[in-house]
Amino acid sequence: MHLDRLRPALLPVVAVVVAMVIGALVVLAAGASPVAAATAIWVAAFSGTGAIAATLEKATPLVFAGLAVIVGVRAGLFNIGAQGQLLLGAITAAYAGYRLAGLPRAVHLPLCLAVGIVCGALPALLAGVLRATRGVHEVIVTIMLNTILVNLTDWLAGGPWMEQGQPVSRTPAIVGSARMDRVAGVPVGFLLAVAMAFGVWFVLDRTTFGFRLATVGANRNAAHYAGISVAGATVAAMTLSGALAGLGGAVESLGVVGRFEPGFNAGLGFDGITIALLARVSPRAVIPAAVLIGALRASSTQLQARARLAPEIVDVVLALALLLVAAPIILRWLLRLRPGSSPTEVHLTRGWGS
Amino acid sequence: MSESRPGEAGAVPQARGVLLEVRGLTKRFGSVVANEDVSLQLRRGEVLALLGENGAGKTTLVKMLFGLHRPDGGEIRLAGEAVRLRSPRDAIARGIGMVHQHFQLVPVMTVAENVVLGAEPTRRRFVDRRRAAAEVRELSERFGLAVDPDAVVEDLPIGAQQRVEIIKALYRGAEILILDEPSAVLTPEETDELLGVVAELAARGVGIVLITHKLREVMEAADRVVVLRDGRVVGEVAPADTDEAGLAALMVGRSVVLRIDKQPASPGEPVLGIQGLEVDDDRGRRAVTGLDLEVRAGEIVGVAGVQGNGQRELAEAICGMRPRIGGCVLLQDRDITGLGARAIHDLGVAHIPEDRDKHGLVGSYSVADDLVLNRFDEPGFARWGRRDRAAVQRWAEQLIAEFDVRTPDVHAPADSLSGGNKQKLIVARELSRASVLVVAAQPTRGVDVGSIEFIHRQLVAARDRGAAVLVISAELEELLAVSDRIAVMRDGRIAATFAGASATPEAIGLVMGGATGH
Amino acid sequence: MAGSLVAAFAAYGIWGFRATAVLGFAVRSSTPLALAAMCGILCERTGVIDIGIEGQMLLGAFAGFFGAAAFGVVAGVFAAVAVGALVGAFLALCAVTWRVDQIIAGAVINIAAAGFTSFLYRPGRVIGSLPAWRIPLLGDLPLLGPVLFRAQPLTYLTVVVVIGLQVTLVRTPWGRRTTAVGEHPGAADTVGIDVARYRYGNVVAGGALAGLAGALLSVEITGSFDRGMTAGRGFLALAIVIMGRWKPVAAWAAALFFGVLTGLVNQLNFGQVIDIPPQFVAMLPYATTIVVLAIFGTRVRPPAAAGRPYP
Amino acid sequence: SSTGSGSAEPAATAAVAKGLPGDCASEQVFCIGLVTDVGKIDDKSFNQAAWQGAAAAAATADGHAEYIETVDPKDYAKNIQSFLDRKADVVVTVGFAIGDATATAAKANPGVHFIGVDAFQATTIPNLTGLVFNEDKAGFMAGALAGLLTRTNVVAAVLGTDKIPPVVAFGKGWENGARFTNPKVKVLTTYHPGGLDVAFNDPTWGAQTAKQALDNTADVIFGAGGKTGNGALLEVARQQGAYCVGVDSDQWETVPGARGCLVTSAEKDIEDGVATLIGQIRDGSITGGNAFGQVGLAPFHDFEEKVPAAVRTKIEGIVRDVASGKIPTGVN
Ligand SMILES: Nc1ncnc2c1ncn2[C@@H]1O[C@H](COP(=O)(O)OP(=O)(O)OP(=O)(O)O)[C@@H](O)[C@H]1O
Ligand SMILES: Nc1ncnc2c1ncn2[C@@H]1O[C@H](COP(=O)(O)OP(=O)(O)OP(=O)(O)O)[C@@H](O)[C@H]1O
Ligand SMILES: [Mg+2]
Ligand SMILES: [Mg+2]
Repeated sequence: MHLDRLRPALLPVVAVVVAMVIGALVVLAAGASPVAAATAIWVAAFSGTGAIAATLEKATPLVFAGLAVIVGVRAGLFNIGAQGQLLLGAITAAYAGYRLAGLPRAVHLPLCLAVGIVCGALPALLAGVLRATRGVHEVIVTIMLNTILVNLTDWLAGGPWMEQGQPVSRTPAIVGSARMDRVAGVPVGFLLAVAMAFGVWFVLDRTTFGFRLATVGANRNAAHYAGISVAGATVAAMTLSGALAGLGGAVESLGVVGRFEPGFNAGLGFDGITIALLARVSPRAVIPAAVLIGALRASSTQLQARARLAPEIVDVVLALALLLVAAPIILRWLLRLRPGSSPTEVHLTRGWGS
Repeated sequence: MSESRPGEAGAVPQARGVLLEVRGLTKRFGSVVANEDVSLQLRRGEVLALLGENGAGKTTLVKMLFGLHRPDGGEIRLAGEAVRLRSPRDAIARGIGMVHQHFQLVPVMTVAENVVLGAEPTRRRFVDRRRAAAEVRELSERFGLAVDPDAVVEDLPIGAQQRVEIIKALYRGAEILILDEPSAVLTPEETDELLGVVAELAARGVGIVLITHKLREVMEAADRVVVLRDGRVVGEVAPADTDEAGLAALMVGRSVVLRIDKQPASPGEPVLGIQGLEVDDDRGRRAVTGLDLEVRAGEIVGVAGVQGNGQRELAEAICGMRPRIGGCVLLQDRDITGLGARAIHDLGVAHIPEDRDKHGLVGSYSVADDLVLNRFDEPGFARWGRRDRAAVQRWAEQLIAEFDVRTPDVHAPADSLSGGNKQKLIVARELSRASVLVVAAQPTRGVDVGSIEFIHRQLVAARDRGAAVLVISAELEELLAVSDRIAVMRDGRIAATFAGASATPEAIGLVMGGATGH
Repeated sequence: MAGSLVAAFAAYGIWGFRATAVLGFAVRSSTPLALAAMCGILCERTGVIDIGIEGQMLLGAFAGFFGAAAFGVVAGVFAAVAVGALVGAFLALCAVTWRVDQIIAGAVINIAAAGFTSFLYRPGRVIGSLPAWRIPLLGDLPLLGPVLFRAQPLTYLTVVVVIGLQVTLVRTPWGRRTTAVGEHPGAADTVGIDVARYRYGNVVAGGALAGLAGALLSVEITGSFDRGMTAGRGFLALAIVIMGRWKPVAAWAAALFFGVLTGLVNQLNFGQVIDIPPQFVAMLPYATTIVVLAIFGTRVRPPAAAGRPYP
Repeated sequence: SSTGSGSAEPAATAAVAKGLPGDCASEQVFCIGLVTDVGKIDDKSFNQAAWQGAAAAAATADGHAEYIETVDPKDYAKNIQSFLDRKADVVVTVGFAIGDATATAAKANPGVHFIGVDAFQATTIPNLTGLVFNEDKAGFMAGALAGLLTRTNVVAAVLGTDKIPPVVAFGKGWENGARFTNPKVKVLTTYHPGGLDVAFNDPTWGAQTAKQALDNTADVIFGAGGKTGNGALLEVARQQGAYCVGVDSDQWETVPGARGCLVTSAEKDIEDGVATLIGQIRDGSITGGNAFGQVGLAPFHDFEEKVPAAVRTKIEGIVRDVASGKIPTGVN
């Protein structure tokens, strides 16, 4: 009983360990030293408070992006647009962060976060409304919106919101009263991310609202029968998803970059999908999954400097870990486990959310 | 691709040999033993009825015969030879055909496409659609199974889908035909047609395994009856040597009252008042056309009618699942015409939906969650928006005991329950709370006789507590058993109403068939 | 169809070579999208969601380029197709045999493809690219000649693939069975169709097409390989599959629609007709797509079993 | 002048294998660390050119050089710091975006000299030299040539993104140059419609847009924008009778596939600039602030004969006058 409840949590850990072992073989094949690589990752990610803070900083937006994807998936929606929502949240929070200088910190910082949340939610809301009222698939709309928002934010950062007196596209620096610092070496943004993970977990798994979303995700017709508004749940899930992505962008601007610069958040939205899957769509599991990926990503400098390894090796390990988490059958075979002694496979997506 | 010819069944020699033999077959699902040491035989030209309570293991047994489940023990012998059926392909290749309890039709394809699927007639590598349609038409005429080859399956009423399933099996020229609850969704006339087809096939030498909960059909059609209980064979009889009560007793292990006795109704105030109701079906065609109906507190009104005459739309419109185009619906003098499903539910309307898998359940949810599917946020099960899972679990445990839902525990996913037990789960949810109105659409579809008795008692109990009860059923017998009044629906309105005492199957059937000429 | 032809010639009458330029761009830029979308259609129609198209294309482009560098352009195309098919086989293995969540399997392909091609890429190779084939007579037609009949081989092949796929999906036993497997694998199974075999076959074939789409980029269009050169086309293809409602010709039309819009954007930039920031011009095709969908709505219905393992 | 410019293969491999030794702190050991902008060291573009310059300088000085590729812009500071931790004597950073991180590091480490490629210095930090170029001049020279070469009086520019100032400078210079020599010319200019992550990395779009420009009767096409621009060059090379113009380095070397059309390249000699600045660091002659690198036109190579002699002489004069500032480019 105890073991059975433990194993699902253990699985990703085992998967990651095995992925790293295979990764070590790849490193060896590439003519580098696995020991040096391991040292590099360790040093880069966890040696000293600075390194740990850097890792957590990398993990922070990943947590938000992962949560954004999870909220959608629970309601049977696939939000591919976390990328765009995150960008919009990032630039609007940055704008509020430099434009509203003079406000007291207790007002300014929460206000900036709120701006990011709202602006991240807006495009997702549009996708949700189009899905709910016009039947337009959210995957199309969010893919289209990604490109639109990249361009919009590029234009803002190089146009009306550009920092004057210098040639490159970027907003002015966010003023001190809106910056998120570190508390005892831990980035505040990360603490916020952890709180959000627990919050999302509670909402999805423990509340009637979460039950509504899940019912719509699992069987729309039954949801209709049970008097749950399918349209309402669709819009709510997309909006919440976008709000989380927007908050992630805001935290990135306010806590890490210190302004908005185009190109600084490329790929984060897609990382969100990876994280959500690695965490088996469980909100709390997003934290360790994001820290793991954050640590791997934080190590690219040291991997090059210490092990002379191309940074792409991180992707290889990541892909392996993801695969092993998703397919316990491979692990079982690799580790010669008896059949039935490891948990069943994850299934989080229900097709195209219909 | 078209080597299998329709009607090959007719060529089967009339020898009375053993077609199929099963020895010691066992199948487990985790801790559930679905079949244990089952042995039986099927001969040429014989109709073998499989009888048993919900969850007794009938479907599991025939799925093994069709290669859909792999047995954990025992063997299957075909024409004296032990075989391993790894997939339906193996079974089909050996002349086994099956009509499934849950239809196995591709909704977006036409009837003809579904029938020939996997064995398409071709012309220059393309599917020969003309020939496919012609062959379907030929089979449908030969066996009196009316279907339109070019209709898209999802547009068909459920009875027609059933006929398509049978034609599918016939097209493949099965020597052994397995029918898993084929009549569960048919009207009495359709059932009679079906039994005619079964008899015809048997006469041509086909061996038939028939699973049904309707004892009348068993008495009428079966040559032999094998009874399963808890996965084991507990008896074998010939219908000639017993009667319906005897079969029921054998099946349930106790005697069953087939006709419930109830006090005469004492109707009170009108609870449900429907005036001039107009409702569209899924494809936007008017299905309910100016219907008037009244149901009073303390009475059970049955709605009879040939399927597709608007009964389903009526139920859904009353319960707020379908927009009402015209007319009005009054609940205790309150106009509920514009209200949604949840608001109507909260006014005390219980609804057993017709399609249990589509509307009634979330298959991936636990039994416990499905038992509160439409009341998950009521005060007892949630506070301040936070679900009280312990309370839900306690409630669920109480209900599965009370309504005899067979499941390992309340955490099991609803999908793992047998068909009848899913139905009981929904009945439990809907009849376990005080309601002013109960709308029950096909409440006992796929349910075993013991449970039918139980569900009927529950409906009567609801009436006796003062609820108005509207029962919509394709089973005339059921309506005759429980109703205080029977309204016959035709072309979207009530064509006639019979008081319980004056109602006879013949009189109702006449109105259903449209005595006024349609 | 006829309507668009009329519109095209009307445009040609008014704008001359500019119409040719825009439509030519539309046709050329739609081919890799259309081929990639064919991969998506094949996979999803058979019940397997493939979000790894981007990665499959990238690997196809990679294999195509280095195959061409080593053994010539034709060999390059075959190498791309083979690698695409191989990755398709991996996806099928994950989705069918291992029952891995299909979105995960696709994500793994994308991540691994990006890492792998970047890791192994070595600059400095040069290849020729596939020569254009001018179809006699047709190639001399006004407007249609330059737009359609002076293309390179893989572009013609794309047309054949799209139309062939449309016909086979609708008309052949294979197509009907594929549809059945994607809509209701249980129904297919119970009439003796080997669901796993169909899924393997179609996903491998789809992978081959994605590989071909990659070859189109590296061997036909640019004659070069660069890291990440697919630039999101695999994801755009996913949207095009849905816009085309899982039908080959309709998806191609969606890709063309997109191509026309993008070509118009270039043309507007060229002419400097309007003085608005390039970002806004760049948004045009995407925003138009959303608006069009919002107006006409697309109650799309995906293959019912897409994304679900069977049994 | 340098080691790597003869081949398209970067000189990277050998140098990285050697890497920085452990004793960079020593006076005798000369160590150069290079941090790329987001991208790869073999990008056939500014990262590669800067690295070749650093490697060449290291070879000349009998020193050592190593690079780190930046994967995430948020790692700029960290990547610079890793060389500081290893006591590098010179740190070269590539790209404008890394400029802030470079300036911060330079202020904190006065003992180390920094070179910021493409990073214009608004204020002077003594140990930080920005290696900058007048891209508008290079673009102008190339455009002037195009204006003389075009027979259709239509030329085109297929550009990366307008978010990167050097790209815009190249493009504007090209337009003005073409008009300078050919008042009748029509210049078609378009930027990639994507974000920064794809704008320089979409050769397919580059090729197809170049084809669209050709269909618009353009016959000289400027491809400026990393891989995207290279895609344009490759497309033009496959068409008969059109010219193309490369950017940054002499693309005769970096994009051999474009030799069929490549009449010249609008060069900014990063490689030589980096090598020269490192040489100045060695002999102590370096100053903070901005150092302007060489811009110009790459050799005509095989097009030597195809370009009429009159055009050649005219263009030589324009190149001279633009370089000296006698002809203004009209780009601020
Ligand atoms: N599948 C199950 N089988 C048996 N008991 C269960 C099951 N799921 C939940 N329970 C019961 O519910 C109790 C509460 O579960 P608990 O709060 O530990 O879940 P959890 O692990 O927090 O949930 P989650 O999966 O959402 O993280 C458990 O102690 C257990 O008794
Ligand atoms: N896939 C499954 N997983 C777990 N348990 C199952 C599964 N299929 C059937 N069972 C269990 O096996 C038992 C027999 O089920 P089966 O469907 O054979 O019953 P049945 O006799 O056909 O009942 P009904 O009359 O209700 O259709 C039931 O207890 C059911 O819960
Ligand atoms: Mg059954
Ligand atoms: Mg030194």
